[in-house]
Amino acid sequence: SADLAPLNSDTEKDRIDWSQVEAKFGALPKLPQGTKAGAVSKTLTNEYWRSLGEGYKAFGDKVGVPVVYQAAQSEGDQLGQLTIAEGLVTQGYNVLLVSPQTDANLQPIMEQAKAANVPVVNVNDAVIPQAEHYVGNVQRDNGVRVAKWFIKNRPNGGKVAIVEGQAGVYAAVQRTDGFKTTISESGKFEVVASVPGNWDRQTSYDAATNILQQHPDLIGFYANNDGMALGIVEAVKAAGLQDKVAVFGTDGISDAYASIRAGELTGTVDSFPVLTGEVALETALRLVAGQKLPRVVATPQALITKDNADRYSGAGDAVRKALLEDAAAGN
Amino acid sequence: MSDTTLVQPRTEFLRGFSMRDAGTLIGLVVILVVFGALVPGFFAERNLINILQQSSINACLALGMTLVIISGGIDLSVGPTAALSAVISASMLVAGVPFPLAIAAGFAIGLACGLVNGLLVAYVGLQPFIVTLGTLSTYRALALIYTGGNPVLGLPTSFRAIFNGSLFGLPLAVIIVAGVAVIAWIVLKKTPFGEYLLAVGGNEEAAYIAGVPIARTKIAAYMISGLLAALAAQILVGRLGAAEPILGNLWELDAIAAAAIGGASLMGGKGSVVGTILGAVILGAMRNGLTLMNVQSFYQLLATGLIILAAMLIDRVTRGRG
Amino acid sequence: MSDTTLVQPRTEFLRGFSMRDAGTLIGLVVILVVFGALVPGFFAERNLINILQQSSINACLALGMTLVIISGGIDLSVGPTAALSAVISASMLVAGVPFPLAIAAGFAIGLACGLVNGLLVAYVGLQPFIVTLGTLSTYRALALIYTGGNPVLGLPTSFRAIFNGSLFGLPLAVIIVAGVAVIAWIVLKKTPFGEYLLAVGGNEEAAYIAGVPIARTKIAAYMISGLLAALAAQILVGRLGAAEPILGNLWELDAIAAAAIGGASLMGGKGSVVGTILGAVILGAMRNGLTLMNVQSFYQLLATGLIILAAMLIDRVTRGRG
Amino acid sequence: MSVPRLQFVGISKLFPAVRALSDVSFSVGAGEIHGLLGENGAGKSTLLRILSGVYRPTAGSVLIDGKPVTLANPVAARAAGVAMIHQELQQVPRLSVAQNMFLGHPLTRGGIFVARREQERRAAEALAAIDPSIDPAAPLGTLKVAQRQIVEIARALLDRARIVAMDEPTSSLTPSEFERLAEVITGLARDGVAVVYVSHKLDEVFGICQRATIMRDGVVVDSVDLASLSEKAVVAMMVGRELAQEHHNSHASGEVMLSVRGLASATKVRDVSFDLHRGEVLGIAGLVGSGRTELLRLLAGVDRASAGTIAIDGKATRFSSPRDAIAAGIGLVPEERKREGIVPLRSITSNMALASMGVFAPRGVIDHTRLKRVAAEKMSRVNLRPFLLDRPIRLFSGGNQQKAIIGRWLSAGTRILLFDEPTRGIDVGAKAEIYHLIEELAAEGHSVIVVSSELPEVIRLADRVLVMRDGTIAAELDRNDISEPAIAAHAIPQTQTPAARPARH
Ligand SMILES: Nc1ncnc2c1ncn2[C@@H]1O[C@H](COP(=O)(O)OP(=O)(O)OP(=O)(O)O)[C@@H](O)[C@H]1O
Ligand SMILES: Nc1ncnc2c1ncn2[C@@H]1O[C@H](COP(=O)(O)OP(=O)(O)OP(=O)(O)O)[C@@H](O)[C@H]1O
Ligand SMILES: [Mg+2]
Ligand SMILES: [Mg+2]
Repeated sequence: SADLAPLNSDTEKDRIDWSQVEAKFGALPKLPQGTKAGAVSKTLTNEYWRSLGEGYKAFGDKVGVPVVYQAAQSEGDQLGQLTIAEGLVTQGYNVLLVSPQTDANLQPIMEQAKAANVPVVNVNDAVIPQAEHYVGNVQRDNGVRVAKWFIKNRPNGGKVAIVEGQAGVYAAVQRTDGFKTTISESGKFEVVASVPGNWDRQTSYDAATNILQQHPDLIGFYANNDGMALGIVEAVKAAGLQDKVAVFGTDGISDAYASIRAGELTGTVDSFPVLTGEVALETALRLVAGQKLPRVVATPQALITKDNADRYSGAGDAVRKALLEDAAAGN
Repeated sequence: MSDTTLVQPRTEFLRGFSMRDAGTLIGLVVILVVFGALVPGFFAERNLINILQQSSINACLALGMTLVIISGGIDLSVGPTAALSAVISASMLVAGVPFPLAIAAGFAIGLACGLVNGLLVAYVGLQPFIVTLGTLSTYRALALIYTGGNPVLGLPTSFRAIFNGSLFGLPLAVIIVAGVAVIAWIVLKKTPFGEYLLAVGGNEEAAYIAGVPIARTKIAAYMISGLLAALAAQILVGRLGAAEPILGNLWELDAIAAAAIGGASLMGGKGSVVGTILGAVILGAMRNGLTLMNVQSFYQLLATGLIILAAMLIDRVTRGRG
Repeated sequence: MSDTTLVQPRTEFLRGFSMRDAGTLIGLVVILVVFGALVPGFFAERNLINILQQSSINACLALGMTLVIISGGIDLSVGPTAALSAVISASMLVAGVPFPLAIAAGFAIGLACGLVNGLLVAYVGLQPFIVTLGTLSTYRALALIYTGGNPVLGLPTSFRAIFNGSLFGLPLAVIIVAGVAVIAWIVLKKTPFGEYLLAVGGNEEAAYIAGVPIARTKIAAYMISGLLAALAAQILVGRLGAAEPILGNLWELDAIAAAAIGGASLMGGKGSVVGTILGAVILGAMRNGLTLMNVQSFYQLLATGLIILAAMLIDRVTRGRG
Repeated sequence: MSVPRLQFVGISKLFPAVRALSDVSFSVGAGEIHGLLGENGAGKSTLLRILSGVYRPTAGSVLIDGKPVTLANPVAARAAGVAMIHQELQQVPRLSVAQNMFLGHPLTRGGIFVARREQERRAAEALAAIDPSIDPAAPLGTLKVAQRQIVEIARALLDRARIVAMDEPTSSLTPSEFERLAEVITGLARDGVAVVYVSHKLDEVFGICQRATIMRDGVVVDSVDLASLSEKAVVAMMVGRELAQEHHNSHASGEVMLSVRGLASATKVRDVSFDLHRGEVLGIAGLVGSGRTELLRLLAGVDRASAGTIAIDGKATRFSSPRDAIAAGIGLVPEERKREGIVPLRSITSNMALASMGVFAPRGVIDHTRLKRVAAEKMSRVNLRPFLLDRPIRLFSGGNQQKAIIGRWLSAGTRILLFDEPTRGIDVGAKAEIYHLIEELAAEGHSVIVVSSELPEVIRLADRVLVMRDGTIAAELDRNDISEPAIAAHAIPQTQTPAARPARH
């Protein structure tokens, strides 16, 4: 499979929605005795990745598969993450779930794992081009959803601004592009600024302050993650514009929910990391059991606002049910 | 004796504001003029205040960094020190501990972090760079472990008002940092400790022989740096309403850049409070201007790099072979 | 006069492997023993090879860093230099340029990046820390702009084999870096350039009067650092099969840590190739061991910080008041 | 008889691999000026550093007024009433003169602020005794070495100590400055202070000291009454042999090696022209600040000339760095050894070889066998002590460091050697060796320029003397005309302006 085309998780044709997996491939087959799974995360300093780990753990507990979940020491520690992944391969885990720092930094794992006959599932965010299996949401869709909210709820249009994640990171590029393209196509909106926030609250606060100072008539911000969005919220409040400026984040961390409920953050695009983790491990275990799955298993996401926050923030099963309903309804 | 009084004013002035500082000032003016010409509204009062506010945290750290650098050291651990101080103080606030106590605890953490750095440098005799590289990881890890990686939210609004208010139209943070700068200036120029710092960084052996308390001087420098990191943390927490364990990432680089642009020599024995403040404002003005110009992120990064180099070049040219 | 001959053999031995290096070696042994006791399979041949391989890139950078540090400078821009070199060389490969040419181009980029650093330090007289802080952003931005932020993929497999193969059961990367280390050792110990580096970093003024080509020596150090960053980039690209513009993030800190653990003094004039290699292996072994122990990342960060400090302490104790 | 003010009892000091002092005992009475004599490396500085709390003795004790004192650090020593002038200037260039003088125990207002004016006033008072022209508010780094040394001396006077230890306080001073210092020291003695005085200038020691202790290789040879001894006898005790009285021999030929015309620098040197012949030793005399050092720096390519030409063997050359000058066969033995001469962490061998790497590494790699052979040869020629070629140079005494620097040019095959104060801080034995060496070099066809503030030295060595005044050559004296009065007459400005005051930057 060296001739596998480089993966683009957003556009790959060989895909299946998470809600269809059981219908198409049946229940999870019986696993070989002693199956254990290793997972490598990007960082644990962001709630999103910790929640993903909770998902792995929850599903692992459910089916009796131990999961180790390790993370690099900091976001951006590319070689450290590679070291971790290599350690997991040598230690004989049966399947690997990896969320790479970058598109390339875990590439050697693909070969080592192949040699050791260990399937690798690329979970979310950065995309290893050689990945045979990917579980995650459509990054671009994040931005598109927020753009659609603006088009629907701000029919008169206006000025909007984007605060981007780290320069050059796939998720940031895709989300930004999705938002920018969609909102520009509507013709009524103007993206007056698209500046780097480096995934950092303070940087985003400062950037938002400056943008608001220059464009007091701004109607909305879109941020590539929730931490940045929460920084922007503070800047908007400090400028006294909380009633005029809508702020959207991405990820759906608990702080974002709290802020939405408090009426501060307008909304976030939740990509349901816990559920994603469950789906990813299930996918991985199906591969261990020998099933042939499509290359991409798409996981859900939803635009959360004050109106629907409760629907998506209940116990795991309730959310799963809600998302299954969404999937059935086709959004 | 009679001409002393005549010479006095100029000497006194030059002492406070050296040629080197003038070079930094020219750098700042050039940057302001360029952005002023390119960005409409750059000189709006509101925006100038924004620049000051956005520079205040870095300026606060950079002042502490300047003292450490003058003593011949460096403090890479300011960001994690700030984070550790912030999360502990914030969780006390959330738990209902009275403000003064919680803030004092935050400051105490900053001092303690500085003390550890200082002890390792001064008594154990390790290299400052590597000591604070080690504590950079250590303090960050402690902050993460303490919070489990989660931000501390739900701070009382009345607390936030302390560091987030305004006075005479100026943000309180700016006023606080200006006050710190004045104190730092006085400490450096007027007190024995200031002399000791310059002596320890300038010629440690000579300072030792002269009876300067080397270890105490170095430790004090690191403790001040830790304290100011804690202060910066309070300001930031007041502004953002949340204390994150990952707060202060890469702060050390900005602080060092501000100090160096302002004329501090990483070889020790040299540095200026006025210069450091100007250096911090240069960096702040640059970020502000680039954002207002909506420069794309790659090009912003490029501009950041080039402006640091340009600021150093301008400075180099204006002060000649110094 | 008579005891001179007696002292000689020991001196000769000490030249190649100093007391200081022995301290670092003890640090490494302690770490190996601890992990060996805690982690089953730590001493497996496969794992030891892994450690070497995982240390090789950092060792490669750290060797260049050591030379720069000895000359009294520092190079914070190694990561972005590697990234720029990687993406340019990789896109040439993808475009079908013959290997030797593309690799040479990558090396040329590394040399050019080092040259810029060196010129700014040696001729313009700016502080190394701040120069390379500026070029850190600048080179990174150039790499991002050149690629539009995207990784360069689809490198010919035959190219990857060059840096990714094995020889006598050892990864080629390890062998290459070992070769580089030997060359660096010879350069430092046996060539005029090595003496010049030590002299420039030890006392620039005296070196100047003694006819040492100060500027050329410094520039050469930065160029070597750039070249080794480019080599590290080739090794990494060979391993990853892709070149990313954000490759090499935070490499400078690891490289500096390895050099400092190995005995390089950031004040210049002092440093050891053997020590640096040992330092890089200490860091590599530590990461590897912590991972195998399945230590949670916050605690890994904590351990990293503490081990850096411990390594420096062990070293400090073993070499006494040196 | 009353207890001596200061007693050393059985002091020993071991450094790794070196026994610097063994069982040193002698005493100094209140009001006595006690000379401490010995060759380079004899252990004089080490003993005084023990007295001033910088080093701890391996064995033995120091008694003050009969009571043993613990001199754990410089602060304790000061508290015990000891003030010390260190051989190496111990100063912070960026602080002012007054700040340096009060460093470690500043005068304060209310215990919080440094009382600058008061410090400057008191500093000026202390300086006035020796050189009133020094501005106490000036940054110390802008002062010349000699002035910095005076600051160092004045600092010791501030302390009103019971014991003042002076380690070569006059190494950079002129005879007239010494005269004023002598008055100060006698004044101290009159007030009951015990003074320990180290100098290689025997005339000074004989001039002011009543008694002296002579050391050799870390042990006391004897404590003697100077009134009853000749200089020659003292020297014999110091070096352990009789030094032959040497006479000047000229090896100058008529062939011009170096020709300088209208040379000027941006700051100090103006319109200097002279010729230097093969085998000639050319002395340059002048007052401190007359521009001698700067002239040598121009000739050695360290500083750039603003006007004028330098021709070697008749070929005009331009130096843009010392490298060019070295390639042309010129080498400088600088005045400030620690700052401009040595690379402290490197070995004697490395320091020696620094200027001649090309010679030792003909094919890019250093031929260590050859390097060692040459180092051993050159260093035994200059009589390095201790003879440890691989030891970092910073661990050697000042005199031995100087020998390594001279060795540097010997091994570089330099044809024109420029010596700036070649025997500053160097003992009589080594001095004679260096004189002999300079003559040998001349005999071998080298050309030598010697800048010196010690007139006897100039007279001893020079075939011809140029006297500098205010940056230019005021007179040229042939061998037959060289005498102290003749030199002094030309060196001192004709109008009665105060002696060339240093430019400040
Ligand atoms: N820190 C040190 N470590 C090791 N050896 C030392 C140290 N300081 C001095 N020595 C050695 O101790 C001996 C005595 O040196 P010292 O400086 O006391 O001599 P000195 O009589 O003052 O010579 P000079 O006239 O050249 O100043 C020398 O051999 C010197 O190399
Ligand atoms: N590198 C320099 N930069 C600035 N000023 C200098 C420099 N070198 C010398 N000077 C100044 O030039 C003047 C001439 O000093 P120079 O050292 O040449 O005198 P000198 O006759 O050699 O005296 P000395 O015997 O004390 O060395 C002095 O005022 C000195 O301060
Ligand atoms: Mg001495
Ligand atoms: Mg001179």
